[in-house]
Amino acid sequence: GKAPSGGSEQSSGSSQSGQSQQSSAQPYIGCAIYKFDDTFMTSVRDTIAKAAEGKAKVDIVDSQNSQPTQNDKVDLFITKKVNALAINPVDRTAAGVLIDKAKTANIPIVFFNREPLPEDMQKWDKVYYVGAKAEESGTIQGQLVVDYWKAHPEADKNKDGVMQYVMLKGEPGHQDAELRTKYSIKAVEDAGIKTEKLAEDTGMWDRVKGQEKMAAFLASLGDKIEVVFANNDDMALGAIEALKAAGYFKGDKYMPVVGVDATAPALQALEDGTLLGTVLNDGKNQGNATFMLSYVLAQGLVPDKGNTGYEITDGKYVWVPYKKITKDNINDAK
Amino acid sequence: MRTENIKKTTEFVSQNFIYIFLLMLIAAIATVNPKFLSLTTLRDILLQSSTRVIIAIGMFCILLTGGVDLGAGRVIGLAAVLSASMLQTPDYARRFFPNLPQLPLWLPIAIAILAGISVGLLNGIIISRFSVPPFIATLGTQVIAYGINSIYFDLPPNNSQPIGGLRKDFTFLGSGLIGSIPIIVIIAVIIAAIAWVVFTRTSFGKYTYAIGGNRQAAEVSGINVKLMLLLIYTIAGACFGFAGVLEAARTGGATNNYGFMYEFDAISACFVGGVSTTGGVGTVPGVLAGVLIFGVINYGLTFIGINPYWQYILKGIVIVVAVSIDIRKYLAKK
Amino acid sequence: MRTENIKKTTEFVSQNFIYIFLLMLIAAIATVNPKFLSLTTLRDILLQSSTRVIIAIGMFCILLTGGVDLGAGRVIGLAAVLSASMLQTPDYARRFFPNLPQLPLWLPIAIAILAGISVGLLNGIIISRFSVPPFIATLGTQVIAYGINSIYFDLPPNNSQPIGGLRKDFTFLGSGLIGSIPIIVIIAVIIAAIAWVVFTRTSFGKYTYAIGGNRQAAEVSGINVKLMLLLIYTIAGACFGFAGVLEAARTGGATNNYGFMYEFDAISACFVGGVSTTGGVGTVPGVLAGVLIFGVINYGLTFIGINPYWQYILKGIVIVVAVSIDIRKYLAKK
Amino acid sequence: MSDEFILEMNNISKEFPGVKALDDVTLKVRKGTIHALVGENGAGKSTLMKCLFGIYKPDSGEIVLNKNHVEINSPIDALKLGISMIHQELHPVPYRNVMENIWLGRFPQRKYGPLNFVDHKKMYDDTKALLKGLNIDIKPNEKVANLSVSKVQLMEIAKAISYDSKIIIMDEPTSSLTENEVEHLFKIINDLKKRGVSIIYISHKMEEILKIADEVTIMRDGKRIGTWSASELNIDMIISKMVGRDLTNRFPKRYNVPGKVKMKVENFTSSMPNSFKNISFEVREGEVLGVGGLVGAQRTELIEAIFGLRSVQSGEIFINGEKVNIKSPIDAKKHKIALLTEDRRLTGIIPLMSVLENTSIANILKYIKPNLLLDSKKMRNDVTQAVEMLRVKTPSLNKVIKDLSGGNQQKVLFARWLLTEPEIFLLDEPTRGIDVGAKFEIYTIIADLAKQGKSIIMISSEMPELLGMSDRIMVMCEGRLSGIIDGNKATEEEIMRLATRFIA
Ligand SMILES: Nc1ncnc2c1ncn2[C@@H]1O[C@H](COP(=O)(O)OP(=O)(O)OP(=O)(O)O)[C@@H](O)[C@H]1O
Ligand SMILES: Nc1ncnc2c1ncn2[C@@H]1O[C@H](COP(=O)(O)OP(=O)(O)OP(=O)(O)O)[C@@H](O)[C@H]1O
Ligand SMILES: [Mg+2]
Ligand SMILES: [Mg+2]
Repeated sequence: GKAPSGGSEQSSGSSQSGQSQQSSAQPYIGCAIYKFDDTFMTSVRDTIAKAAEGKAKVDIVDSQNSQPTQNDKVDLFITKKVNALAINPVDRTAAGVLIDKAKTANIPIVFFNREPLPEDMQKWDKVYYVGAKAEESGTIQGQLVVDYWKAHPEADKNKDGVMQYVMLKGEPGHQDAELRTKYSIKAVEDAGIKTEKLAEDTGMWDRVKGQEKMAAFLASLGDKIEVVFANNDDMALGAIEALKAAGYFKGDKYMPVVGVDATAPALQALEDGTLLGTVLNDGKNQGNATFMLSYVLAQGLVPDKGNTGYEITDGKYVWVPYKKITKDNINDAK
Repeated sequence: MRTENIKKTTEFVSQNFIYIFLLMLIAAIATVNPKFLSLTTLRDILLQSSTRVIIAIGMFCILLTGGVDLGAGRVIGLAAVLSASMLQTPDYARRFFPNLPQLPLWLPIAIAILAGISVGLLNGIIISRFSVPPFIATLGTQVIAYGINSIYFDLPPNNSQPIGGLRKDFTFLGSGLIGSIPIIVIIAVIIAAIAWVVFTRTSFGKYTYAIGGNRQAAEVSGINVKLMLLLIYTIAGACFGFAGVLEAARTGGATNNYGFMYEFDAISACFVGGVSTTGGVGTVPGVLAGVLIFGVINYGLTFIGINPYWQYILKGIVIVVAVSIDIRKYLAKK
Repeated sequence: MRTENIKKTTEFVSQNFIYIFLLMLIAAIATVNPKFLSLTTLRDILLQSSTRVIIAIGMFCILLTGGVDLGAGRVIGLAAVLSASMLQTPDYARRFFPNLPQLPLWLPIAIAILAGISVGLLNGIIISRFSVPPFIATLGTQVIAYGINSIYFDLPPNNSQPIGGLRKDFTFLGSGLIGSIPIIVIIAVIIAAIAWVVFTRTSFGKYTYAIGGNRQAAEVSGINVKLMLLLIYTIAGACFGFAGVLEAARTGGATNNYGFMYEFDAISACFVGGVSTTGGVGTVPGVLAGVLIFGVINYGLTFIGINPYWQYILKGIVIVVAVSIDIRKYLAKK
Repeated sequence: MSDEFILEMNNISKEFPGVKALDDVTLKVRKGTIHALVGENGAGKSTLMKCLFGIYKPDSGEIVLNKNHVEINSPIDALKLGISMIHQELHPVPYRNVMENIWLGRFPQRKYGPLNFVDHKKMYDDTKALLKGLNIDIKPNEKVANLSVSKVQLMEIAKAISYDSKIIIMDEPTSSLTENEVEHLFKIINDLKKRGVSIIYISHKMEEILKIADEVTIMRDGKRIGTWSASELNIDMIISKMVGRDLTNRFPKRYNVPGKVKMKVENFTSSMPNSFKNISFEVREGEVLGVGGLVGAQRTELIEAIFGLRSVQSGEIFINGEKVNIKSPIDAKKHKIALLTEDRRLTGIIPLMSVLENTSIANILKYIKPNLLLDSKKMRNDVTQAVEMLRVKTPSLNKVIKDLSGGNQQKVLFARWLLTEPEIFLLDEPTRGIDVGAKFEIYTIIADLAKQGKSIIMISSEMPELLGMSDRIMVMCEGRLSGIIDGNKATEEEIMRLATRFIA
């Protein structure tokens, strides 16, 4: 069987020798992930690795959350003459330079999970994108809260008709953090609900910090808080720990908390009734679509629904939408 | 008479600046929001500072010898993941070890601490036996510890998913109360008290000061410096391991990213608390004050709702100002 | 005669271990995949090492004095964001300054370097004027620099979105070639050459060694130590600022997260290259070898397809082993 | 004298990269005797003792203690075997107090149940008793960083004695002590001898050797020249055996013709409360002004203040009649003042830099060529000259200075300041730890400098040196100037009288 001590074998395909297969029958794909210890991207890369088994050789590398490092890795792939690139950019704006590099070397390139700017996508015809619209995760969070708010009039604790919320942001400047923050609130307001931001602070995507910041919010704002938005599940779960310590989720003391990612512990929290909802980024389909697109491209073909299994919009985009996950549809995320 | 008093006061202030600074900080925050002066706030800050105290004390031992441990954070992450992976409730859906029987609570904790001890021992050997400077030795082992932790964390079926669903008896350690005092605070106080006794009352403590103050002096006085260093790094490793366990218990989960950069918080706290950067000088109460200063800043700035970016700037200024005033007392009066 | 030769060889190996180690590493990787020995590979590695060389040289100056700069990475990020924000193409949709006229190329670059110089100067003042230990001083200014950068990056209309759409003349600096040699490599070589001359042939260089070797002796010898420290931190700041500019040019974009943790790469490279952790010892060629060792490891391990987590472990082992062997030459023979 | 050898070090050899520090050296020490070890700087005395104390491991040879062959691999072993050592380079832990320094490694313990704690009270009392018994005036809980060099040395002596060892190695124990303190130390040593303790005594002060030693082993260039009973020897014999040639004069002939006043110091008062007060004096061209006094008399503070290293509350300096403002060594150098500091390790050598760089560092700006680079050829030439003139013993100019023997390091520092071509030379204990041969060389240089019209201010705690070299002697006591006397007419008694003038 699989030797666990070998870690996750990221170089999959027929040959485990790890190299120099590119000229033989199997196409060779270079794949760069923005950051290896990102929970969601881990499931995407696992899917890619699995999908590639027996079909192609895929080298998956870690960009360590640094765009310059990713550029270095792409240079390396080009030197190694991969047949296609599958890139999960660290910064969406950096895609332009990567496309230039790929174009010069004439290697088709598939971006996934983080959407490059439309003008960059237009630079070349062998550029594709697989993923969701980043804003959408925020929008769905907002909708989750709107649904709750409308169904539970008591959620407006001070009865002023305004939603008083606190926001736990991811790392400052991280594009997902900014977009989720912005679009979650936008969705609430678009639904005609007024909002008031009581506090906002950065939890650095981190469960520990989420918990600590929430404790401070609770101490200073107390019962004024009506909703907790967290840019991801880890921070949401941290916040829930802090809320529990302050007596929430016992009896009828409740606080709506929403996150993003649908991680395993988050699903558990949904079942427990502590987490109101989360947003599933469909890692399986993203991974599969990414692989299929790059696999087809690596063979020198033009991808279409027939050879990839996915609808291709505008000749460049495969949309794998986010899904709203609540207690009712947990199984969709398992 | 009068000038005598003024001189004595000045002397007192300069010797105890760091404690006075802590009080000033609290006063400043309380001026902005008087609610800051409350028992909940106190409890929250103590709670959040508890694991940090344990880490800072481990770091303190090392800094006293004139060394440093840049791997503390990664050891914390390793211990958190190890303990959490073996302490999930039997009915949790995504268990790390699906078929693991219910282990006695102490066993996974012991294993996690043992992992900390192993890394500490390895550091100790590299530093004392091979004379590698601590900065670079721990930088090396840090990367190794993270690599190992990530491989473990990535084992199927977990595949790098955050570990959740921890047993109640375990999380009780992190969030339970005895009377109205959090257990974790009591643990931290006990460890600090032990450290205080060790460093003021025992040969071990005084030898540590001597090694940092003048290693050659220690050597020619018949102290087994290499053995001492080995012990000190190992003890520190145990502290870090234990802190990792408590972080998992406190947040009810763990990922391989836990503890990232914690060493810097610990080092900063020690230095702000008057530990010398070259070793041989520092006290346990000083370290506690250092930890609390950061605890108060982190909590207090969020409490009064300061924008996270400004928090960074204020934090930086506080570090620099506090140390630059505190350092006066050591400067040779020329 | 024979033993004499053996002795000489041993002496030579021990004095030049780090260069030999570099060759051994290359040989080892080439054994696994002979294609590693190619001009493209060489160019890739040099390219990827270029900004690192510039950063490492800035760090080298500081390490020589017995100091350290933990803020290098954040300065790089600041300079990258500053320069990129002012060097976008006029027709780019999401410009940082929508109405900024086309500036001459040198101006934003100069502003970014000036920002680096300012932080360096601030460090220098805090360290030399207020005697704050460099570790803690730069830890403080680092947080401040990051805070300021984040605030700038968050300015509307940018709102923390990655900055892209950089001008061709700017990105040319990062990815253009002169003949077949990347411009950025040429820049790095020139800077290294200047540093080499400064540290072997000028009084400034000798003074720096003297300050690191024995600060008090340097003072008594009539060296203006405070002024020197001020200059050195400022020069290092300029190096970091320039490196930040090049990183932006090379990747065609920037975020406030650029440069994060780069200081550790630089410090590690210096230490592996034989710079003493206490100051006063080290050479520019040694630093170059240190940077290249990491360059070869990073590139080479990916090249032969080693799992990223195993890369961490190998990297840690390499650091420890290289330093522990290299350090032998300084150890007093018992 | 007992015939029984308590210690035999047989055929010890030790090689460092590039230097054969010990070449087949044998040393035999009798029980209850004082065995002096003498030799020029770099002869290998300290190295031999470090081999005995387990700091170095000899390449070959054996150590026999009480007729038993022993392996000494670390100071721990040595201490266990009843050997203790006062180190040439002092090793205090600066931020801890005196008692912790003395009992380091063997604190008195007190049991509380299963726990072992340090017994602070016993430690304090023991320290007090120890220091009192030795008549040393230091407080047990004083922080060591606040002690003067001589107090630290006294503390180290007390520490070495407190081990109750059978053999005590004293590697230049008197290098920072005044005559009084030396006398006192000799009393202590004689007491120890009576109790059957053997002492290995290293010193460059020949008078001390003859006064106290029973036997003398002379070394040269890492080899043993021989061992003699002290009664068979006189100073000239020792010197000729250790230098390998005759050295008839201890001090060079002086032809000093002091000229006009070069520097005038008026009303110098330190900004520190217990330091020097109201010091006024002058020094002429071509004059050697000796500065005598007990340790703690604030002589170092005074000349460091003149050099701009310490701040003053009031006072003025005139050079060539003009008032000058010296706030830092940089200013001092501009006015052609040089300072050879008291503590060569702390404020002198840059350990890991080469002899070449150490010699040239204070003068390096002179070698900047128009293209901003250094003229290394000229620099090397100048350094070579200076180093040869002072007969520095080093394998090459590229050797790092920390590998040189203490005395040779001192000579390099002397060379450093000579290269700056000073007109006023402040020397703080310039011959501390220097062998007689080199001393003569340094004295010759000082005399030469004076002859060239340079002004020299020389602090010294060695009476013969003060008397032999000074045109005038200024004596300080408790931070005050207690008198200036003519060098040719001065006597030891008069200096001592002045040095204790204000002591109640
Ligand atoms: N750690 C070392 N590494 C290399 N060479 C050394 C080392 N220690 C001493 N030496 C060399 O060994 C020789 C003997 O030195 P040692 O210190 O024993 O001389 P010494 O007789 O004590 O002189 P001094 O009277 O000046 O103290 C010298 O040439 C010195 O340069
Ligand atoms: N760094 C210091 N901090 C506090 N006190 C000091 C310090 N250095 C010296 N002293 C005090 O100043 C006094 C003078 O000591 P010092 O050794 O400088 O005297 P000196 O007359 O210059 O002696 P020497 O003959 O050795 O040059 C001592 O009593 C000591 O307690
Ligand atoms: Mg010696
Ligand atoms: Mg003195």
